[in-house]
Amino acid sequence: MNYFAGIDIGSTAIKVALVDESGGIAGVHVTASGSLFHKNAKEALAHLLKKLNIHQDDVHYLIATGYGRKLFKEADDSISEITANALGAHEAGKAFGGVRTIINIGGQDSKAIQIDADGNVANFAMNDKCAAGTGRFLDVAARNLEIDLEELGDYHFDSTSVPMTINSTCTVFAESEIIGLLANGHEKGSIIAGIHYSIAKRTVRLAKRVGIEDRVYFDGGPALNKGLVAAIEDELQRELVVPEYPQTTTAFGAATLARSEYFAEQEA
Amino acid sequence: MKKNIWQGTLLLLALCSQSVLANAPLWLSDTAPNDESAGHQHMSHGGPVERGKRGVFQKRLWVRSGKAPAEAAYVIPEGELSAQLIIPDKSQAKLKQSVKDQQAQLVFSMPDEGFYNAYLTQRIVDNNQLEITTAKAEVLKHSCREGHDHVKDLMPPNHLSDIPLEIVRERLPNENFHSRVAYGDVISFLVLAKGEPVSGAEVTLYTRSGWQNSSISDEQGHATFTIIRDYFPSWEFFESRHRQEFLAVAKLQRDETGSYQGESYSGVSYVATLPGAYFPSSRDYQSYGYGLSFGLFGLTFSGLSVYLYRRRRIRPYKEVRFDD
Amino acid sequence: MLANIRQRLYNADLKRFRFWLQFGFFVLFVYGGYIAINLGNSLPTFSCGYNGEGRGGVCYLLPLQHQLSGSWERLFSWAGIAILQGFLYFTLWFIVLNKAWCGYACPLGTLQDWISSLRRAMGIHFARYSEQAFRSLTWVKYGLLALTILIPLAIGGGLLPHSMGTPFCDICPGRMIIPLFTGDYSQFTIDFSSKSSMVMTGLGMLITGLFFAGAFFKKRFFCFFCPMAALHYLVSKPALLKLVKDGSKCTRCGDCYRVCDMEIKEIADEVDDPRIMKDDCIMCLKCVAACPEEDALKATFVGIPIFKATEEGFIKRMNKGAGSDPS
Amino acid sequence: MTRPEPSAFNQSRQAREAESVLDQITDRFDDNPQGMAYFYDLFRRIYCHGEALPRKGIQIGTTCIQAPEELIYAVGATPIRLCNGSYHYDQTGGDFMPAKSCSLVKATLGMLNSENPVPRVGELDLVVNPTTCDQKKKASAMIEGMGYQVHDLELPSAKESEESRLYWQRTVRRFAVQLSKVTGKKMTRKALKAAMARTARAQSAFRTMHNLRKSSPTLFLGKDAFLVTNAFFFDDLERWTEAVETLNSELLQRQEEGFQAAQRKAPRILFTGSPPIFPNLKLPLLIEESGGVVVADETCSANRMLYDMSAVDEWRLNDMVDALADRYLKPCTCPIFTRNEDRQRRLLDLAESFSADGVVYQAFSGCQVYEMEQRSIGDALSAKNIPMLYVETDYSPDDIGQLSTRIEAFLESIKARKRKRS
Repeated sequence: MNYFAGIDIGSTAIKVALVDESGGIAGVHVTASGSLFHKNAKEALAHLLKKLNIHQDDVHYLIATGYGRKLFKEADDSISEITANALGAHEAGKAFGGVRTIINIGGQDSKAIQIDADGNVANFAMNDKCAAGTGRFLDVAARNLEIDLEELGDYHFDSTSVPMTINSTCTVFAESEIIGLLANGHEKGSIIAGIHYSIAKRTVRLAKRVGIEDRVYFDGGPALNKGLVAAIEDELQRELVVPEYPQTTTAFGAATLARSEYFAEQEA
Repeated sequence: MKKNIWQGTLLLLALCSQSVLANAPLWLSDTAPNDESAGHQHMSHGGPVERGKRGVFQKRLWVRSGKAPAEAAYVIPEGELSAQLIIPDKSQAKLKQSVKDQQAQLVFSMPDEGFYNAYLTQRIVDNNQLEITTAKAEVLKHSCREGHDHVKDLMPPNHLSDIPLEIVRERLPNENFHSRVAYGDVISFLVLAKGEPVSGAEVTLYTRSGWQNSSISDEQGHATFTIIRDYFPSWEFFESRHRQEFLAVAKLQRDETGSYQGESYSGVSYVATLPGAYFPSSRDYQSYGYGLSFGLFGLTFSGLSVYLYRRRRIRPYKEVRFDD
Repeated sequence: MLANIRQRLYNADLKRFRFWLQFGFFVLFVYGGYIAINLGNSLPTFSCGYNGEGRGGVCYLLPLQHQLSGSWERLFSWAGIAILQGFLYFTLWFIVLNKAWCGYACPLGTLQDWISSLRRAMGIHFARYSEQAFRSLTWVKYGLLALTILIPLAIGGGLLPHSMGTPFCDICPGRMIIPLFTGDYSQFTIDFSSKSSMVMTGLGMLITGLFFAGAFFKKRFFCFFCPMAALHYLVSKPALLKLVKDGSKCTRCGDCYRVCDMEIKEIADEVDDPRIMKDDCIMCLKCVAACPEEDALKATFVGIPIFKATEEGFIKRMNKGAGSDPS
Repeated sequence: MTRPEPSAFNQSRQAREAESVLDQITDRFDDNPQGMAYFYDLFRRIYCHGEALPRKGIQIGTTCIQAPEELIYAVGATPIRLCNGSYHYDQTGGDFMPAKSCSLVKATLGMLNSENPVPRVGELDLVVNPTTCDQKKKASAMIEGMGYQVHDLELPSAKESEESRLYWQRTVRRFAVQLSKVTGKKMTRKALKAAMARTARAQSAFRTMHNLRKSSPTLFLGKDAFLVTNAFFFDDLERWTEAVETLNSELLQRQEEGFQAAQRKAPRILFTGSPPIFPNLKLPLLIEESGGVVVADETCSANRMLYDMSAVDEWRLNDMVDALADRYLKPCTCPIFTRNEDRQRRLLDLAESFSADGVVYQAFSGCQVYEMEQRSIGDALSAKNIPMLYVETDYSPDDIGQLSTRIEAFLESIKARKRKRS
């Protein structure tokens, strides 16, 4: 059996995806990037192969993407995560009847991508340097509120009162603003909802810049956060398509490309 | 037919004709006797014409007698008459003679560009003198629509070699269809007998008002005159295209004996007449002095104003200008 | 091979070429008559009819005014045909060279160029109109054209004295100046024979004076008011010689505007309409020579480019100016 | 080439910045043209070892391309363009300008303000500051505060109208007078004509190089082209021209040999927006490292500075000076002008004639006019379906990771387009 791997070495997490000849997902794995990109990446891949007990040599083509892609010399090739994400979303989106717009919120950036019918990037926009409206922003918020990242969603829906408005877009200032709100005895739920809405607002502005077409696909770690999804859907006034493994879409895209590249080479 | 009419009227006019014959030669004028007949005419380069079928020019000439073109009478000539016409290509053509309200007229059409010569020759015996008078008119047909390329070839004057005595006006230096005889011009006549230049003929020039001057034709048959100014209107009424007729008369007495229509004669007096038109000279009303001074004024005025404008722009407004 | 010739053509030194061509035309129109050249009397350029022997043809405006001054009933009969015929000949002549008649053939225009080069030699700066002045003055030629046609018509109707038969010729400096070159100064007079002719000839002499001063300070001073130019523009559509501009290539650097004797701003600023020849244009093609953008400006004859802007040619020409000792 | 021992000066941040960029330019790419050696060496000497170039006459600093250099040469002085690209000076200049303002202006101020700046500008008898964007307008007072004599070259804010044209002509004439005052030399026709001829020669050399970039496959990379035009800022005019002419002859030879400086399918990029000024060649380098190639540009550090040539009808002083004025105003596509269709047309023409696959639009954060024009330009390009990547950045290297992602994604999308078309 032949397998093809895509590895997305992101700022916060390393995602590995494995597809078989048919292009179906064989398995995925996610670990924290930590400080040693390269080492962790190799371990993550090894770990996944071990779990699925696939031999190293059955993986015929490996494409790296994400910020760490250049460092990962083991890869046969590397592409930018934007293209990879587009491909992944295109593939995964077929199940939902095809998608043309992608919103991706990563560890330290957020992107909006518009793709054409064959999954090629038509247009894309990216947040500028600062981490506002990214995964990192949620981390910080969660830490301040002394709750787990996973709980954010639940709090969002538990909140009885109207969402607070978080005015400051900068992560650092937002931090102090949140603390201030806590001090004034506001309930966590409404604060968290406020945070979600402030992120949603920024993300939607980004999406509008590239132009929104029929179904909107939402991936990246934060897509696991139901509260945020709800907030974005509310801002966008559309339903979002959220995949089963939102974190690994990019890696999956890389893997899909790896597969097609492999067959292309076979033909040549 | 026409002849009979003239014969008929002959008696009526016997008296006056006597006097006419005595000292007033016949000549052909294109000045209409009255406004009624002038009405049909319009000015062309060759004087007044009427327009016939398809715009072809018609020239009408009146038989007149008398010296000063201003007063000369419109008459019906007596005696034996013959009329001839040469057209620009030097061939002969017929012309119409008629009498209309007591005036003898010659009419011919001028289809082609150039000079037409009309002749009316009269023979009369009077106390055994045979008088042969040839009234001639030289008429120009020209319209600018025909262009001006052909002018040069058509300029030289024509004449007939069977005319007893004929006057030919010689051309002015580089004369063309547009040039006009003006005050101060010197015009020269050539006197021909049967086409040959004759000397000793007495040629007299009558200007419109009757002023006259005579000279005798030289060996080559030339006689020259200077046209004088005899048109003195006040400025408002001055007309630079004012057209006047002059009349040139040549006389030659020969002692030839013979008989004509049964009457014998002991001498023949040949008479030839030729009218012409002359105009005010441009020198009378055009001024170089004023022209140049106007021009210079325009030049200096505009030049100076530009200069001053530039100086003004440099000084008060501190406009930067480089002088090199 | 052909491309090679083309390239040489495009890099040509227009200045010199134009000078000699203008000179040739000047001789043709002012002295041509002496060697029996006669191009008829419907020429779309100032080959002055008052220049007796020498003229190689006659400026169309003279016969036009002459014909129009005929009586009205005649205008609507055979004379009308004659006028149409004359106009047809005029148009046929015109469409060959288009307004290049002004820039290359017109003796009066050439004379003005010579006067300006005198000015240049004297180191005096040329004058320019302000934009407002330009916009308002550019209508004068149409006014003059209207008068040139209406006054003779009025005469035909007996509304005006016959002595105004050729109103434009009366005030056209060409009437005085061009015969001068064949030694005929008889036009330098004022005609006192009637009020109207006195006024017209007086005006004529004033304008002649103005002409010399104007042409000295302003390039092509008179062309700006020339009714012939206006008449040209009215029939310029079918012309075979054309001035074409490709706006997409244009950088609006204004080099063409800078060298334009007629101060036509559109040549630099218009980028949408390829038909760039304006009513004041004299088609001297200096703009094409001064354009550094490949293909941005070109002169075409029945569609075939005969002279077009090339970078190489521009650099050659301008450096000729820049390299050589200042003159 | 032999590299001398790093001097004590070489330890300074500015020099290290320059060093690393130069190494990147020279070492990360194979087969750089031989003709470039002159320029590599020049930049090492000037930027890394802080050598001072010998200059003719007094030196006159210019903060923008709008200052007519022919006039400066005509009075026997030498123009030096003060626009600076180093992050180090960007930071030191931060004291003068608000944090969010344009790096270029900040860097220029920083350089002028520092003790012994590099490149060694030496004694400046006059600083000409065309009043283009707000930040440069305000800068002139600050430069004066540093003890320089500043001449404000008043630029109209619209260039279409005849009034503004005349206004600018007046400004330039006044500038010429000021120059003769400063140098004590009269502006003569001969001198100006000669100066114009020299610049024209340099320009035609540039144009040749420019046109050589039309050929596909590419003959040489954009980073080298930028280095060449950057050298024009401070290098001796004649020497620069000769160097470019030798480079051109080499490139012509390459053309005959059918040489390829980049992959045949490499996306051809048209670069526009804020000027890449050494050592800030961040974006062009990123593009070409990720497999793209910059085939043309529309920036005031290259094309806009050298492309347009002036025509004169009558070679007299008045006409020459006015002609120069026109050449520096009329064709300028700087976004500070109220209307700027010219820039769109210029970009479209460049994209077409250089068969560019995409446009990269750099805007220095704080350079509002470029930021504002981004949208209209983008629309104009997409109407002709040319993709554009708008990048807002500054001199700081910290966004390189993120930029490389964007640029690679952009190049990948272009490749995908091309594949789809074929």
